[in-house]
Amino acid sequence: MAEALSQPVSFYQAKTGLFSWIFSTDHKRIGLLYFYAIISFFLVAMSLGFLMRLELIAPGETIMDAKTYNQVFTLHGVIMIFLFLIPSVPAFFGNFLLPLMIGTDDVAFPKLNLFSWWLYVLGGIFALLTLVVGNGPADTGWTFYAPYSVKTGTNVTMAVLAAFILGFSSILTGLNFIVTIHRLRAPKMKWFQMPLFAWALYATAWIQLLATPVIGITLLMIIAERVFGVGLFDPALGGDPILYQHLFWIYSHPAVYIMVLPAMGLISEMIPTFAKRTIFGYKAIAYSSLAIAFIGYFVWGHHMFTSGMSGPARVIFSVLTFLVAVPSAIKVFNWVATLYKGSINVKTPLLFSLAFIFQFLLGGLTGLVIGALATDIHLHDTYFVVGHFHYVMFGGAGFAFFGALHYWYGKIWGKMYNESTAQIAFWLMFIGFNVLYFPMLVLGIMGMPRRYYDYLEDFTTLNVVSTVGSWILISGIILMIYNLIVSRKKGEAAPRNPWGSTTLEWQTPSPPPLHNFDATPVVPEGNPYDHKQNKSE
Amino acid sequence: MANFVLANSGHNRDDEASKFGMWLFLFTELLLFGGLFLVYTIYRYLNSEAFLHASYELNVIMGTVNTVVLLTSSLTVALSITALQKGHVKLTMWLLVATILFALTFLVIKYFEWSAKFEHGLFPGMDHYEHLPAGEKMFFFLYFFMTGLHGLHVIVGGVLLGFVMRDIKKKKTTPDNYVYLENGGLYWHLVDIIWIFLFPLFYLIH
Amino acid sequence: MFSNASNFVQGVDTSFAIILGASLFFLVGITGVMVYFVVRYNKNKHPEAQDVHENKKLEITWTVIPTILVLVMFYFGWTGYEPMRKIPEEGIKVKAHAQMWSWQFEYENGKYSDTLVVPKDEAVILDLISRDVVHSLYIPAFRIKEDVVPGVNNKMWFIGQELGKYNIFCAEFCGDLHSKMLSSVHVIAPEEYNVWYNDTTQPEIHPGLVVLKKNACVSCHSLDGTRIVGPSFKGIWGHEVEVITNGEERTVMVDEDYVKRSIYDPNADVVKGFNPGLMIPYQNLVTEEEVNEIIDYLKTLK
Amino acid sequence: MADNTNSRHLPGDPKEHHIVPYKFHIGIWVGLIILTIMTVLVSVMGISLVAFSVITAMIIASAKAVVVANYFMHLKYENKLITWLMGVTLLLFVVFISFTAFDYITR
Ligand code: HEA
Ligand code: HEA
Ligand code: HEC
Ligand code: CUA
Ligand SMILES: [Cu+2]
Repeated sequence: MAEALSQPVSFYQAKTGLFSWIFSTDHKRIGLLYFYAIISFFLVAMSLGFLMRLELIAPGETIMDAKTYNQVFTLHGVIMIFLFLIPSVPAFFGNFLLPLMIGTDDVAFPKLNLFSWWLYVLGGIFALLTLVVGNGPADTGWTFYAPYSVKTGTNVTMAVLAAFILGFSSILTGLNFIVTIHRLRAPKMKWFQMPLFAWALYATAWIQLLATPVIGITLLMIIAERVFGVGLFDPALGGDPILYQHLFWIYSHPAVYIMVLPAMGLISEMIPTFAKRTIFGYKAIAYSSLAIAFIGYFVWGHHMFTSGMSGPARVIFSVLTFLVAVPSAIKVFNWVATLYKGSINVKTPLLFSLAFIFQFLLGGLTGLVIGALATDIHLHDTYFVVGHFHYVMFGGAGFAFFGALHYWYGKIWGKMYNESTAQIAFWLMFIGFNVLYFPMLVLGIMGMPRRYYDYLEDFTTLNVVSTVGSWILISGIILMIYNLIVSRKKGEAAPRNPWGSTTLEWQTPSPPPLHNFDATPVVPEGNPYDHKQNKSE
Repeated sequence: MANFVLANSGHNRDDEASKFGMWLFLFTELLLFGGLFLVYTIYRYLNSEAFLHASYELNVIMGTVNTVVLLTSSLTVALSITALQKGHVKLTMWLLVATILFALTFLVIKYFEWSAKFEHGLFPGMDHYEHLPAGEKMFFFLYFFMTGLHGLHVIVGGVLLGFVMRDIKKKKTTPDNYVYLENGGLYWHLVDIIWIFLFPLFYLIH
Repeated sequence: MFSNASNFVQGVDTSFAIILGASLFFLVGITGVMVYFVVRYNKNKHPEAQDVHENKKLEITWTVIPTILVLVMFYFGWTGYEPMRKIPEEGIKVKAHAQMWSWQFEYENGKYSDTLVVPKDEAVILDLISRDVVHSLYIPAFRIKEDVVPGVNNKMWFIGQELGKYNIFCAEFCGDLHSKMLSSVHVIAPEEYNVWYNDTTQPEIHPGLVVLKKNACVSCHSLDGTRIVGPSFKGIWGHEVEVITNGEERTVMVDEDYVKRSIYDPNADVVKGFNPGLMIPYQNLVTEEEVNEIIDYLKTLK
Repeated sequence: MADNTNSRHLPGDPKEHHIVPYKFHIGIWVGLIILTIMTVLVSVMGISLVAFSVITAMIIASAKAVVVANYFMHLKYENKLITWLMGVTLLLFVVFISFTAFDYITR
């Protein structure tokens, strides 16, 4: 860089004190606020997952009773989806990185951004309050299917209210990103010079904006139904439970792409860096994000193949479901092609990216299995589905998140993590993950239904294997967290661009100064991943 | 530290961005009501007779008057923007006062309508309501839910315009910088548009 | 190659095998290529990267081929599924009653059974009926499943083609004991079935207990004092219980009035420590006569 | 946001702020009122075919909405992008309703 100044004051030092954080309008601080909140919830939900695996280690009651188990998996699902996966990548990485990547100093509406974080916290508090207020946390599953969710005595109202508030937070984040991308790109950055992560966020933001209101109103209806005792979805009072399912999945299917699209964006950033060459098919990846977002709106019915939906509707939803696999396929092929003739530097972020590709592939392909009518009739609501979604959500989006955490660790915290510990943690996690979830796919084919707290003897062996897998996974996760915490103090100072990456966020010091750049960032000409222009190590 | 400002700073004034943001927000509002319209459509399809029958309970005259009131308030907001653009600050204020008065009129009329329904015991939980056939119950519940949510939006819109008036008073919103007024107006028009659909769906099924 | 337990197994398993085959091909292929690239182009072996931006032909190929493939997959999924929707006119009609948390099968001659008994090689048509929440009738061995939605008239059908006993699960989450909502299908020889079907003599049990079983009361109320989700019936007759009426606690005697109210309007007096809303009002489902039989029976449960 | 720096201007933004004359707005309003009266009349005059009246009522309502959006909300004078995105939103809305309705109609 031409005008390298002396190391400027980082955004951490610019202001200090608790209030300088929780009332900050700086996108980097808000991103970090999200990070700490999200990680706390994530740990809670993971511990719940761990408890479920313990309960399932043997048939019959092991460590908790049926009702507790039901509440545990509901809370696990609600936290994982609404409090971890939906906000994780956009609200943390998106907030921190988007303005840096497009070379501006903040998002379009900084105050609104802070407000979204507060809403997130409020929603989280409500979700946790269900533990102590009323008759305990909801026991409906994260899907809140009526009429059970209307009848049960547990505190569904508050859980639903929490989800409603979180939805609002998600909408405002999406709105902010869309306007930011439209208006605040660096003057020379054209649309097709944006990093692919920005493209992914852009596509995601549209889903957040245009799908979330539907769940908002649906949840309000559930609350109204519980409070006024009317029969919106309760057939005893003239309602139709299937209509609820339509409304729920109109949002919740697109929502799965809110979870995975930004994660795919992270992968598109990491792979070219570690392959030391430009990404293959930049435009195809950018367009396929939009395509996934768009087609993703038309397939919600695949969650309802056995619900009593009409035959023709099932057929149409099945075709459309298959079509949504094509843009995902395009992405996968492009990532793999990016490795071709590269000069590959195998570091932890790349390992996580490769694991992402493998696991997302497995998750996506099992998605095809349940997208087909005949097979879904058999596999719906079995452990096969549980396996499918953990593969895409945890093995996919979750692993991308962890990889990105290592990749941008230096940029965010100014220190480098310890590489060899990180790799050990990675292998533990990778092995543990597959031992944990692969047996679930088999269990599903054998016919074990999900949300079962007790199961028949036949299913025991595989459940034990799965539980053991969870222990391996945990040791990996704990090691990873340990490494990241320790490196924060003991790690080496991070240079501006430790990996030789090409996007704008690497042109500024690590961590960046308050207004992001100490000199006007230089937008590379043409493709943003062109390693020929940027040889500095 | 040299505190230099990027040309494309998130801290700069950008009216187009504010308006764009407002439009995006309106899209979400549209889909929020969209969910309710979906429920309405399906239940109307399943219970068309009952909906038809129940709709006779609603007062077309009050509904029509309210439609006219809202349309007129939309006009006054639209005029107020023109007024501010032309620099007629006083006139702007009066037009906004008129708008808020129309909003209140709308709410008062709604209040009378709702209390009439309450007197007939048509609110969920009340006697008459509980004895209605399922389809009619659905109609009344949706009526209360949708017009209630809409009413809430009328209140929010009114308050928003109130804040804009304060801004004009404080000279924060001026003939050169009136994006807040525009955004307040946009919100207000959306409230109007939603009513444009609610009105025939509930009052004019006959 | 496959089992032949029902007439759908072939179709479902064929489409499963086809999709699985294609998926395995891609999984192994892509992972293999990926690992190969990582090894082959490792920076030690291949220090100088070569930029390859795009290749239109390749990209079109890998868009078109998967599109065709997924449509093929869809097609097989569809053909495997189609027969499930073609419910024949003729067949043994059984009403499957799902309720929290048990199954009851009602035959045309009024016979009730808690397992589904069917003759081999005959079409069985199930009417799926729920009074409370959504359940789902799942017979893994037959590859069939359909939700039992209250207020919606769902149906399913099958032909049992191999003698034997197969599991029935409830596959839609329906509350506390969802995982205990099990039953089974017995596919028996037609002659045996006729005997079974025509044997409508009630077993020698108390008529009150028959009512309790038929309405699945016993899936929530035990007869031996254990607590399930509702209070056990053992020894409640003539004793006092603490209930909550309109938010106020009071003590009532379990007598005829109380039992009747508890059945017809269970949420009026909610037994302390239990959840309201779980038990549905049985106003139209249990006759006065039957209530009296229940009471008779409760008296015997000391 | 209200910094004293100059307002940002991107290609595609409307060049000048369009000032709509008072009279024009009033004209629009008269049109809206006429449309309102029309729907009420169609309904109250008792054209009894339910479907017919629903469809006419919806057509008139949509016409009113378009007028409000285009003129009162200045959509016509804004960046075309907003109109396009509005179209996408409405398309999705139509998809939600029509797909769901399709399920019910074909049951
Ligand atoms: C991150 C989240 C995520 C993602 C990305 C996906 C992606 C997909 N999902 Fe998944 N899904 C969930 C999360 C997700 N899902 C969740 C949470 C549930 C359960 C909800 C609940 O009930 O609680 C669920 C349930 C679910 C069901 C309902 C199952 C049931 O309940 O019966 C179905 C059915 O069609 C389905 C299908 C798919 C498909 C086809 C994709 C596709 O997008 C996958 C596309 C990807 C690929 C296919 C891989 C890459 C492709 C190639 C490399 C090309 C080679 C292949 C060919 C094209 C031939 N999913
Ligand atoms: C991102 C999403 C995500 C993630 C990461 C996970 C992670 C895990 N989940 Fe999952 N899960 C869901 C989303 C997710 N889950 C959803 C949406 C459902 C559906 C819910 C429903 O049906 O409604 C579900 C359901 C579900 C089930 C099915 C329940 C049933 O149907 O009966 C099971 C069963 O085994 C399970 C297990 C696990 C396990 C063992 C983990 C493990 O990976 C967790 C391993 C990690 C740890 C155990 C944590 C290690 C950390 C610590 C020990 C903390 C230390 C503490 C401090 C430092 C404070 N989950
Ligand atoms: C889904 C579970 C469920 C089913 C099925 C069910 N009940 Fe109950 N029942 C409960 C619960 C929970 C309570 C306690 C709360 C209450 O009083 O409402 C209860 C309370 C009662 C009581 C009062 C008990 C006491 O100790 O005072 C009686 C009597 C009763 N049920 C009878 C029946 C009969 C008869 C049936 C079948 C026709 C039946 N129940 C079916 C859940 C159920
Ligand atoms: Cu019945 Cu699950
Ligand atoms: Cu889906």
